[in-house]
Formats: sequence, structure tokens, C-alpha cells
Amino acid sequence: MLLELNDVSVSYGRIEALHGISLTVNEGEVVALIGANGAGKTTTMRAISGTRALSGGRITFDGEDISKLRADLRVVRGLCQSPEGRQIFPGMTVLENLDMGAYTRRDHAGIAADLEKVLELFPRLRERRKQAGGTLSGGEQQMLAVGRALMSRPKLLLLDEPSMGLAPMIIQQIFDIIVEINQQGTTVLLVEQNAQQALSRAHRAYVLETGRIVKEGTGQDLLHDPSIKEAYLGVA
Amino acid sequence: MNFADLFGHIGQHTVDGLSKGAIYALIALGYTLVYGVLRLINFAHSEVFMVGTFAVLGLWTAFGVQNNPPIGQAIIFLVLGLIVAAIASGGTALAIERIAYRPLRRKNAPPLIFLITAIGLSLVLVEIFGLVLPKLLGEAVPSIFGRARIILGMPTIIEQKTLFTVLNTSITNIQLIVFVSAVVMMAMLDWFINRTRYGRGVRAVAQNPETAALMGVNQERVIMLIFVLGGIMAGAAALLWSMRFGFTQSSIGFVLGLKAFTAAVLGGIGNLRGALLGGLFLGIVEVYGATIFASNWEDVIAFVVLVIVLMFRPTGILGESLGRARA
Amino acid sequence: MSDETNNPVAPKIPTQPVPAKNLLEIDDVTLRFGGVVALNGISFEIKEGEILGLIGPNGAGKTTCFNVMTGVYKPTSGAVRFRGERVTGRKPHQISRLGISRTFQNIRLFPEMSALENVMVGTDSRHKTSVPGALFRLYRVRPKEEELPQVTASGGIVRTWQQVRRGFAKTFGLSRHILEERAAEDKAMELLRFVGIADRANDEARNLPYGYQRRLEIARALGTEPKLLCLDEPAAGFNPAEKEELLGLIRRIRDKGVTVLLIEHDMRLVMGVTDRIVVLEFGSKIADGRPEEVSRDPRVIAAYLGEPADAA
Amino acid sequence: MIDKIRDLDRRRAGALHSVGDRWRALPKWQRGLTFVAFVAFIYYLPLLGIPGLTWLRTDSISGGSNWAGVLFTCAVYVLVAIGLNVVIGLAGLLDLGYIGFFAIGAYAVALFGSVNSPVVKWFQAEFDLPPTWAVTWAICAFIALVMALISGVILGWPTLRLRGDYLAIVTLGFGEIIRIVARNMEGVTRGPQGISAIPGPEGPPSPDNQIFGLIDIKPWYWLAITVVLLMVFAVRRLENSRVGRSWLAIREDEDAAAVMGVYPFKFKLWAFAIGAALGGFAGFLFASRYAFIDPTQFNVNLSILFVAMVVVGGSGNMVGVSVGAVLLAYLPERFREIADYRWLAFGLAMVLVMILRPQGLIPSKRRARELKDRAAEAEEAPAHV
Amino acid sequence: GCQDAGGSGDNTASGDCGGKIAIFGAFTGDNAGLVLPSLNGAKLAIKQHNDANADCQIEMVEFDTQGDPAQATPVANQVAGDTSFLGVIGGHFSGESDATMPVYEAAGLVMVAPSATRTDLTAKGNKSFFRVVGNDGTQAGAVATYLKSQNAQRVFLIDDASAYGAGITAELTKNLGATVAASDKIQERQSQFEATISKIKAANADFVFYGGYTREAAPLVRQMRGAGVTAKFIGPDGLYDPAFPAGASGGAEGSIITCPCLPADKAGGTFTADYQAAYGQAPGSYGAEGFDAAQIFVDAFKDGKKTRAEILEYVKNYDKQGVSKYIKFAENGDVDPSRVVIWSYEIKGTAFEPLQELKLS
Ligand SMILES: Nc1ncnc2c1ncn2[C@@H]1O[C@H](COP(=O)(O)OP(=O)(O)OP(=O)(O)O)[C@@H](O)[C@H]1O
Ligand SMILES: Nc1ncnc2c1ncn2[C@@H]1O[C@H](COP(=O)(O)OP(=O)(O)OP(=O)(O)O)[C@@H](O)[C@H]1O
Ligand SMILES: CC(C)C[C@H](N)C(=O)O
Ligand SMILES: [Mg+2]
Ligand SMILES: [Mg+2]
Repeated sequence: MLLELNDVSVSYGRIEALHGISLTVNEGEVVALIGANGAGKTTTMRAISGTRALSGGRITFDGEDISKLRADLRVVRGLCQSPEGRQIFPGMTVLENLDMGAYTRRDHAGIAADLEKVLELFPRLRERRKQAGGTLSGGEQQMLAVGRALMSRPKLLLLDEPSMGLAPMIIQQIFDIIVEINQQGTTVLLVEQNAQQALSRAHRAYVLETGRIVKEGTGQDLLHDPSIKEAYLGVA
Repeated sequence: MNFADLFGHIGQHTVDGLSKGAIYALIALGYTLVYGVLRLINFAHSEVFMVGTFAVLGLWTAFGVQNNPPIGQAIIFLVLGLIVAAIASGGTALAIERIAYRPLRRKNAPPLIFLITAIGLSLVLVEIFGLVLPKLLGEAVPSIFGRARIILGMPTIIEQKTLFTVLNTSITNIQLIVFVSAVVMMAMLDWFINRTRYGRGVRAVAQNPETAALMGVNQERVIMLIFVLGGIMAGAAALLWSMRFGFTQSSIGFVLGLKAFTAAVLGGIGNLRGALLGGLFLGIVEVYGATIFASNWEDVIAFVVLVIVLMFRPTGILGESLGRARA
Repeated sequence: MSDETNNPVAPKIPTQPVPAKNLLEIDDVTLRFGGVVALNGISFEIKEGEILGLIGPNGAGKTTCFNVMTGVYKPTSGAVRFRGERVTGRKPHQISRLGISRTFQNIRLFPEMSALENVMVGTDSRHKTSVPGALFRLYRVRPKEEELPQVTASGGIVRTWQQVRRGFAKTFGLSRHILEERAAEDKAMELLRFVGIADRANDEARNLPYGYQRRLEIARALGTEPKLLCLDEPAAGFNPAEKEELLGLIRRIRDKGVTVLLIEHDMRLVMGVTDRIVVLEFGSKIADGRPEEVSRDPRVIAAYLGEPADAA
Repeated sequence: MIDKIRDLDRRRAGALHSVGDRWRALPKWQRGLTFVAFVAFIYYLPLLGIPGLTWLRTDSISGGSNWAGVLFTCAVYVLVAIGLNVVIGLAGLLDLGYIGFFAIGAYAVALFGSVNSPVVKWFQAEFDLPPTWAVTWAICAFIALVMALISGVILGWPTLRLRGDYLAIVTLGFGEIIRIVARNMEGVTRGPQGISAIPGPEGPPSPDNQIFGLIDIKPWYWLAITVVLLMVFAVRRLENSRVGRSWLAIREDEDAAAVMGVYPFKFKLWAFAIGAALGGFAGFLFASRYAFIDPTQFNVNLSILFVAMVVVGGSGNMVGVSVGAVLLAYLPERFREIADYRWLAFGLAMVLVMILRPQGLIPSKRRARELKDRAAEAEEAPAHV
Repeated sequence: GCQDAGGSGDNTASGDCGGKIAIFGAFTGDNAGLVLPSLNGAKLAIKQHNDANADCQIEMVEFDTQGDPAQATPVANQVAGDTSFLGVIGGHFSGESDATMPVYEAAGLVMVAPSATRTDLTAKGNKSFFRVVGNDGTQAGAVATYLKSQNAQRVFLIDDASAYGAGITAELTKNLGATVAASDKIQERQSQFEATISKIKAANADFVFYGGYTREAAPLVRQMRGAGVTAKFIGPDGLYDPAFPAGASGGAEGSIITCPCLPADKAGGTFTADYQAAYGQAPGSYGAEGFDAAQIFVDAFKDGKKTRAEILEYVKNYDKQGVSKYIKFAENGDVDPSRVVIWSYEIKGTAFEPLQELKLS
């Protein structure tokens, strides 16, 4: 078990956004987290990555209790999040942004190789490597955000809506990449609105509704669950 | 209006302006660093500089340095002065960060609140050095605190001598030292910020603190780092100041700080090279302006030039670089 | 769930033959940022009353196109004409008064203002009270009967006072400021109801759920009484059910007589709601036509859609 | 220690809060009556003789200043604070050079109204006027208002396009420019010598003046406070109108406001001009009551003090900024014992208030909420932020 | 600090003798250093009187204005409105004096100023303003005499654009005529003087006169010397301040300072010794003037004057040797210029060595 959330709750002011959720991610898995707007998916991710404090519960990563650990130290432990809404560094070039992904790494050869790989995956980024991140189009920024997360070579990669704002073709690519890096040994926790895609690629999935986990199962099971179909896949 | 004088000695005036501006530039670096990362005008930075000059004064007084010591001694006292000033200024900057800014950051207060706090701190520091310490210690160490409000002289550590004269322009040893040190220091800082991993961390925090944390950057450490770096630069400026001008006073920071901040804005606040360029430019503008008109128009000229520059380049000569571009 | 969405790609029964009048013309517009050519001589027009889709791969120049239309950027060459008038070179607020309004790809509300106030800022753009007007309130308008102060009390000083006020308003009129203020509030409330978020009218925008914020942006844009409403990926981050609702809203907006320009990556939504689609790639237009034509266009498939199976 | 203060502050804030709530809950006529009573009290203040409260008077200590004189200063500062609040609190523009407008208003009445001014002398020589001729006070008031307004526009026109912090330094420079020009242009302003014999409503200062005399300052105070009340009324009208909403929208997101049809430049310029006019008028009152001005009275320090009173009082809220202004004008006078330490005390107070109560002493409801949300957010985010 | 100078306050005004006066000036703040000697001098005079005359106590209330006209005016209103005050010592600066003159005059209160020196203060037809100090014109005249005696050919004039500095420099300009080579104005708190120094060099001056205060003068003279300017440096009483040579760290060596104040050993009576005994330091600038100003009131009270009008009349006709000079006022309130004593001092190390008394013309 790589990651375990145990009865985790998080509040924003007086509003509690997560009411004690528990989930696990095993080494080598792709786990999807789906749910409607405001269900608490992003909040879950932030709790895991440490940008939001817990109001209750416990998070264990790789056998260590990280509930109170600072966010940057979680990165050092091998936990990297690609945040929702891109959040690239607007004043840095594409290359510098990618370098930031490898901030905690020291293996120069490995970094160079990974950089090459990312640029391979997103030729658009190679084309724009000297352009300031802030002037990229929405979709380009999204690619950059995913590429940057890949650069940190995490044990567990947290992806928050990686397909948001991307053209259909690129969405396809992104999901292919997720599968690929997973096969190369990275565990992935994936938040997606595009439930169809997410479920079909994930080993397991959780469904979140207003701050509670309401369902869990294998990707395929959920994909064929009629209630899920109705609520999240938009197909009657 | 005296254009004849200006053009008659244009070279000399330029050299004078550059050496004047070099000091502005070094202080401006502190403003720019902090502003770049925290979007905060650290109004108290001028007092960080002031504390540096008092540290140098204290050191030299403690060792009983006299005017024009032998060169060997002079070098020792300069090096010691640099260390002491850097520690004092860096420490003050760090203390300011810890005592005043950190609680505010914890509360996520908007920039204006930081500004007012900084102004308050600045007042407090000036009064501590100008009033409280003199009352407490004025009897014991009159040469340091007795007249801190008016003026405190320091020994001349290196006598000013003309090194060489080209094209009717003489350059003195001190002008050269000041100018070269300023450029070297700024180059080192620039290298640090733009070329090292730490520097990249600083810029990342500047642009998107939360995501920087997600990349493994320790934000608190970065903030401490920039305050200390800015403080060290101010300390260096304090030493150069003490060497060149040989005096200080509790309110010395005010005007210099204002000018340095103007320089930072002129060059493009948040931009290290801009700080250097802005400082030198401002120095030259002031000397030219004071030559053409009288010296009492100096500030007017400086500010008018600032407005003109900003009208054509709203983010300063070089624009912003550390800071977040607009999304 | 409505019929259309069951089979979104199927041709929609055209509501009416599209009127031919051009509302907006983009005429050979080019925009360069240094070396990057964001828009490369594109031309297309928007007809009055239609819903036009603007699609294309990431970085194709769609948002840039919006920015040119709303005056955020000035094109390097070419012109945008709105109802025959040249728009390029005008300031954003002037363009807004002409009747183009928009939403943002990343939501940009006024976070500390209530939802109602947000919309009122939009409606204000049609009002005239300025600083002297608000200060002196001298400009008076003859009010309609129902706008006069009401006499409600049953007797005593209060009643007399109310009668005096009423009489005063009758003789001297009411200040325009007051009438406008009332009108703005009524209109804003109505718009909030229209987009379906009236229940949170007095909450600050920042506290609204994401979906509400998106809709509030639309309400605010509608407040400026646009002829043309530009929506930049309004469905980003919505799940299919929410997208469904949005689709209905866009139609209702069009039915109010507002022309809609829609940027969206969700093909199901685009196919379901638009009358016509313009496709951009690398800053150039590569297709322009009815949804079913465009979706079969091999260039569009190659550049954007990928294998057709994906559109499902 | 800090914890204790914090706790106290919380309790005090709570009490204030409930006062505010109870106030809002009162029926309209009761609120009206209270307001009238309050205004009456304000007018009564210079006569303050209620046993138990006389210690409030600044002349109750040895070496203290004239009570009505201090009240007058408070009133002028309140006027300044209200004007600056339009700029900072409502439009969100940081103006560190407000003293410049104050100086312009003061110099306007000095230059046109005093027989000692070179400008008046020039007029006398040019148009063969008697040596006692000068522009009358009421016209000077108008000139002051207009000159300040115009200078606000002139300063704002090129600089309001700049972003916030750039504006701060440019305005600061403007304040300095005005002072330096006043000092250096000896032919026009008499430079550092200053100008005396600045007129009041009854003409130049003289022992014959019946109401606005040299020794009894109460009428001056009543005049100033009347102006303040009028301006409060006017600014309230702006605040609760389309104009106020536009300012707020610009403060929150300028670009989005522009796209919604608000012309940011125009409204920012208005804010600037209104602020300038109020500042200028305050300067005008100041000069005509003191009858003497020189450039040293328009120091940058004062600009910063002005900003401090707005922020410390609670920017955006007229009651708040007025309280800030009164405190800053009154406390140093009442506690003259600490004279030498007043800047130290002032600095410490600023730091403490900001750390303990960043929204200011009496913030606007909106600001208070905003800051509370921000603080709550920060508190929930983990320690590193 | 607002303690009264001696005596218990209450019973003073009631007796046959004694009364209450006010003294105002910059007793705190940046400029306090220039004014405190005068306050101390005045306190000394009152104390000496009160100690000697138990039956005739004088109360002196201090009002701190920080030298700011805007703070001096409410003080004036307070003093003028409180009829127990019978006279005023002040102002110390010209600006605050100018601002408050009409108020005191309207109240019929007499002002005796120890150090407000601007020339035009006495040129406005005032009826109740007197000063026991020579005005700037007198001192400037003395400086001009000195320069002539030194055979100055090319004098460079600098002032700090303050009321005091600019005033005295303007007077000097009038007096010097053609020997003025060039001039420059600096601003307060300026600390770098490249432009000014290059102007001095260009003018090839043999004398540099600086009108202003220590804060700017010390770095100026130091930088001048550093840049190799050898012209003799002259300054007025604003620089008669131990901080000046100390702040210039040797740069001020040999500078000439003029002051309308007597060298310690020349001051009348036992004043210098008394002052030294009471405050542990030499009187400095205006200490004697402060004493004289207070002494005038002491004399008035001793003479049994009890109303504002009587005291005003008394001061008008005052005719007596004071510690600083012989005091008799002209119609306009100035002391007789011929009685004003101006001395020149040379800076040696950190000391002011008296050189000579400067005679007018
Ligand atoms: N900064 C905030 N302040 C207050 N409430 C917030 C904040 N961020 C999120 N919330 C609330 O917390 C709940 C969960 O939000 P979260 O962003 O985790 O949802 P989500 O599942 O990621 O939704 P989406 O699909 O829109 O991204 C929502 O009700 C939201 O309104
Ligand atoms: N200010 C700028 N400077 C340089 N390049 C820019 C700037 N703004 C946009 N671009 C470039 O212009 C191109 C078009 O960008 P635009 O935002 O219009 O794309 P888009 O079609 O909206 O894409 P998306 O669907 O990803 O939002 C992109 O390649 C982008 O990098
Ligand atoms: C204390 C003195 C230096 C004051 C100065 N003589 C003046 O008239 O202002
Ligand atoms: Mg989310
Ligand atoms: Mg886009």
C-alpha cells in the first residue's frame, strides 16, 4: 500500500468539504477519483499533497504518517501533484518550468533524459521552449503542467483534471501517457471529469459525492454501473 | 540653466553620477528582491541599510580607527566592516521578516497592510537609533549614539586620490572601488538568482508560491533567503557608503531609501539588472540635473524623469522579471 | 434529459433559416507576438441570431481571437467590424457598450462583491449616472406612477411625511440616479433568475460553487445587454449532466435574441448547440460550416478530432 | 504578553461588533435621533466641560495646546482622511503623495489671498490695485478647490495607467515635487520664508475680526466640522451609487471591469480628482486658520501619516478613517509628556495594530469579511505558507 | 518634560510680585539641539531669581512646538487665551515666530525672541515682537566684513534652501556684491554633493560660505576636502555646534564659524560659569540670549509690572546690559545693530577657538 487516507476531513472556514474519507492506492496502480463539481476531488488532492491542512484523519505514504508534513517535504518523499488549473510559473520559460519539476532531483543525467522524453511527448512544448509560460494558450499550459509533474519522477503522481481544456486529440494522448508512465512504474492517482476515459484506464476508482466516498470498485465495474453511467457519463 | 558646465565636463559628471548611483543600486537590490518575491515594498529596507552603517561605525570606533590608517590596516578594517555590516543588516532584515511580516503572511494580509507595517517599523528603527539608544547609551559611547540624530562622523579609511585622468575626466580610487564592487555584487546576485537551483526556487515562489511548494520548494526558507540576501547587499552598500562618505545618522536611510526605491522602479522593480541600471541612471540624472539647475532641484528632476520613463515604459526600463507576469 | 443529447451529432432541426445579416465580421486579422503568429489572416463572420462555435486545437488562437474582438489585444493588421462599425482600436469598455460581451477562460468575477452586485456592474454599463450625477442628483426624470414613493402609513406624522415625499416626487420628478439604481437591481435579479442562481444572490462571488460562478459570469455578461455574447470554454470542468444544463441555457440566451459565439472543446456540447462552426489551426481558419459538415471534414478530423470514435 | 493583548483585542472587537449589530437593528427614527445627538455632541465638544470628561481636553495638562485648536486640527485631518479614503479605500489606489494636494490647497489661498504673497503683489502692481487688495476668502476657497482638482487630474492623467506600486512611488514623488517647488520658487511662493497674513472668512487676520479671530478658535472648528459633515454626506452618496460600484469592481479586477463596460481610467481619475479636491480643501482650511504656511509643513512624513490614519482606522469605512485621523491628531497633543517618543510610539502602534488587526480599527464590513476569509484560509493552509 | 522652573506655581501670580510667562520652541525633535541651550539659559535666569526672592516667584511654562508653525499656533492660542500669562519667550525659529506674532499681538502679549533671526520679522509693523539677538542682516554684514578683511576674491555661496540658511545667504549676497563667484542651493537631508563640488571647482573659489545647519554642512565640507577643494569654509551660527567638527571627522579643520555669541570668557557676569555649573556643559549657541530674554521678564516683575500692557510697555523701554549684549530695542523690536556682538571662531580639532570680534563694516 503506497498511500492510505484514513477518515480524512478538510474544512474551508466553517464549511467542511471532506467529511472523513478513506481510500488507498497500491503500488503500481492507476486509481481514478470521480465526482461532480464541488464534490471535493481537488480538496482531496490538496490534502494529500499538503497544500491544505487536515481537520481530522490521517494520511500515510509509503508507511510514513505524513499528515502534518510540509508540502515541499512530501515532494522529497516522492509525491508530486499536477495542480488543477495548470498553475504554471508565468514568468519562467517552458524549459525553466520543466526544470522546476525536477527541483528536488540531483541526478543530472536522469533529468536531461526525462526532459527529452517530455519534449518528445509534447512536441508543442519543444516548439515553444523559450516562450514565457504565462503567454501560452490554455491547452499548452495544461501540457506544460503535466510535463512538469512528470519531471519529478514521483513514486506517486497526483493528476488533477489533466484533460481540462484540452482538444479531443490531446486528451487521447494524455490518457495514453498516463498508462505509459504507469507501466514504467509510477503509481497514479487521477482526478477527472472525463469519467469515461478515466474509468476505462484505471485499475480502480472511487466516486466522491459532497465530500464522501459513495462507491468504489474496479474501473470496469464502475464504467458499467448504471447509476454511475447516468450521473457521470451522461449516457442514459 | 547651465548647459555649458554640463557639456564642458560631461565625462566628469557622468563618472560622478555613476558612483553616486552605484550606492542607490546596491540598496535598490534589496527592494527589488523582496518586492519580486512577496510583492511588498519593504519600506523598512532603508533602515536595514542604516543599521549597517551604524555597525561599521561601531566597529571602527571600537578599534579606535584613525583617519588614513596604513593600507594593510585599512584593508582589514574594510573586510571586517563588510562582515559586520552584512551580519547587522542581514540580521535586521531577517528580524523584520520574522517579527512583522511573518505574522501578517500567516494571516494572508493584503499588500497595503505590509506597507503600513513596514513604515511603522521604519519609524521604530529610526527612533531606536536616534533617540532610545542615545538616551540609554549616549553617555557611555557618545561617539556612536550621542548625536545619532544629527550626524556621526567616521574616520577616513582610504584617502580619496585621483587614479587617472582621461579626456578631462578624473576617476578616483574610491569611485572606482564603489562602482566595481556594486557591479560585481549585482552580477553575483544575478547569477545566483538566474542560474542556480536556489535562485530558481526563489523565482518559483515569486510567481506561484503554492505550486512552488508542490515542486518541493521550501517557501519559508526562500523568503528568509531573500531578506538575508537583500540585507547583505544593504550591508555592503553601508560599508561602501561609510568608506566613501564617512558619516551616518539615524535618519540616513530615508532619503537614500526613497532614491533607491525610485531606482528600482525606474529599472523595473523585481528585476535585478533593472535595479543596477535604474540606480546608475538615477545617479547620472541627478548629477546632470543638479549641474544644469541647482542642487535643490535634484529630487524634482529625479521624480520627473521617473514619471516620464514610466509613461513610456510602464514597468520600468527593463520591465519586471522576478515577478509574476499578468495571467 | 432532452432528445438532442441522446444523439448529439445528428443534424438538429434548424430552428429557422439563418438570417443573412452579419453581426460581426472578422476581416483578414493577423496578430503576432514577436515571432509567434497567433492569428494568421483569419476572416469569418457571425450572423445575427446564430450560435457560432469556434473550435480548434490548443493554441490555435481561439482565445486570442476573443481578445482581439473585445479590445484586449490590437491586431497587427486587419479589422473587426461590428454591425458595420470598426471595432479595432477601441477600448474594451467602448466595445462593451457597442454590444459585445464575454466570459473568461479562467473565471474572473469580482470576488468580494455579491452575485447581485456583480451583475449590477454589468447592467451599469447601460446607465448614465456619473460622478456629478451621483453627487448632486439634480438630473430628474418624471417617474411613472408605480415608481412614486408609496403612502403606506395609516396616519400621523409618518403619513404626512410620506405624502410630502410623494408630492415632491410628483412635482419635481425623481433623480435619475435613484431610478437607475432600482432598475439595475431589478434587472440583475431577473438575470440571476434567468441563469438559475437567484437563490445565492447575496453571497459573495468567491463563496459560490464553481458551477454557479460560471453561470454568474454569464449573467454578468448579459447584464451589459450584449448583441453578441462570447463564451470561452464555459463548460470546462463540468460533468456531462451539468453540461446538459448549460446547453439549455445557451439556447435560451439565443432565444432572447442574443447572438452567441462559443469556444468549447467538448464536441458533444458544440455539436449539440451550434448552428455553424469555425475551425482554427495554427492561427488560420481551416473550416467553416454546419456542424455535421465540419465534423466530417478530414482536415478537422486530422487536426482536432482524432479518430471519430472519440467524439462519442 | 502578545496573547493577552490579542485576547483583549478579540473581546473588544466582539463588543464593537455587537454594538454595530445592535445599531443596525435599531428602528430608523432611533438611529436618526442618535445621529442628531451625536452631531450635536460634536458641535459641543470645544466647550467640553462635563465633569469627569475634562481630562480629555488637551489644555488640561501644563504646556498643552488650545483645545479648540486641536479639535480644529482633528477636523482637518478627518477631512483629509475622508478624501484619501476615496482614493485608497474606495478606488484602491495607493497615493503616498496626498500632502501635495493639501499643499496646493493651502498655497492657493496663501498666494491669492494674502497681501504678502508675491502673486498678489504682482496683481497689485500690474492692475494698479491698492496695497490692501487681495482675493477674498470665498473666492480663494473656490480657487483652492479647483486648483487641487486640476492638479489631481494632471497627476492622474499620465500615471493612473500604472500599476499599484508604481503609482505609489510616483505619487510620493509628486508630493515631494510640490514641496520642493514651493520652497525653491521664491519669486512666487516666497520659498522657505513662507507666507503670512492668509485671510479667513473675515479677511486677513487682525485683532478686529469678530468671529474668526486669532485667539478663539471655536468658530474655526465649527466651520471645519460643518465642512466635514457635508463631505461625509457627499462621499456617501458616491459610495452608494453606480460610481461606488464601479470603483469596487475596478479594485477587484480591472480588466474584467473594463470588459463589462466600466472605463477604469475614467473612474480612477474621478477618484483621484475627488480625493485631490478634498485634500486641497482641507489644506485651504488649514492655511486660512493658521494664517501662515511655509514649505516645511508639507513634508512627506505627513503623507505617510495620512495613509497611516486611513489604513489604521480601517480603509473603506468613513467612520474608521475618521477615528484614525482623530487619534493620530489628538493623542500626541494630549500625551505631550512623551513628546520626544511620539514617533516611536506612533511607529510601534502602527506595527501592533497592523499585526493584531490588519483590517484596521473600524473596518468596512466588506473589508472585515474579506480579511477574515483570507486569514481563515491562511490558517487552514499548512504551516509553510 | 513640562516641569516648571522653580517655585510652586499657585501662589505666584497672586502676590505683589511675580507672575507667569510662557516659553515656546523646539524642545524636542530633530532641531531641539539648537534650541535647548536657550531654554536652559532662560530656566537658569528664572531659577536664580526665584531662589533669591522667595516672596516674588516667577513661573515659566514650557510649550514644545518642535519648531513647527502649525504646532506653535494652537500653543499661541492657548497662551493668549489664558490671561494668567503675562509674557512670552519665543519663538526660537523664525517660522514659528512669524506664524504666531499676530496672535500674541492681538492678545497684547509681549514676545521676546532669543534666536529668531530672520530680517523681515521686524519689518512688518509689529508692535509686540522683540528680539535679543542680532538679525541675519547683521550677521551677514559681519561675515562680509570678515571676508573683505581676508581679501576674498571669489566667494562661493551655498545654502540649504531653509528659511534660516537661505535668508542669511541672501543677505550676504547683497553685502558681497561682485566677489560672489557662483552659488548653489542644496536640499535638506542631502548627503552626496558631487554636483555642488564640481561647481565649486569650476568657479575656482577661494572661500566657500555655507548657510544652513550641521546635518548637511558636515558631509559637504568633508566631501569637498576629499575631492581636493582647498577653499576656506565659512559658516554662520547654524554650525556653531560641536557636532559639526565631529561629524566632519577632520574635514572641518580650519573652518571659520561666525556666531552672535560671546566666547565663554567674554560673556557678562557669571553666566557662563553658572550655566556650566547647572548643566555641566558650555552654553553653546543662544544660551546667553535665552538667559537675557528671561531676565527681561524677571526685571519687569521685579519692577512690579502686573498686566500684559504694563509689561509690554516695560520691554519696549528696556535699557540694560545683558549677558549677551547691551539690550535696548529699536522701534521695530530689533536690538541696536551696533550693540550686537558677533564673533568668529576657528575650528581646531573638535574645538571652536575664538578668533576675533567682527565689527560691522
Ligand atoms: N477556497 C475555498 N474556500 C471556500 N470553499 C471552497 C474553497 N475551495 C473549495 N471550496 C468548497 O469545497 C467544496 C469542494 O471543492 P473541490 O474544489 O474540492 O471540488 P472538486 O470536486 O474538485 O470540484 P471541481 O470539479 O469543480 O474541480 C466545494 O463545495 C467548494 O465550494
Ligand atoms: N502574449 C502572448 N505572447 C506570446 N504568445 C502568445 C501570447 N498570447 C498568446 N500567445 C500564443 O498564441 C497562440 C494562440 O493562443 P490562444 O490562447 O488564442 O489559444 P487557444 O486557441 O485559446 O487555445 P486553448 O484551447 O488551449 O485555450 C498560442 O500558441 C500562444 O502561445
Ligand atoms: C535656532 C536658530 C538656528 C534659528 C534661526 N536663527 C531662525 O531664525 O530660524
Ligand atoms: Mg477540482
Ligand atoms: Mg483559450
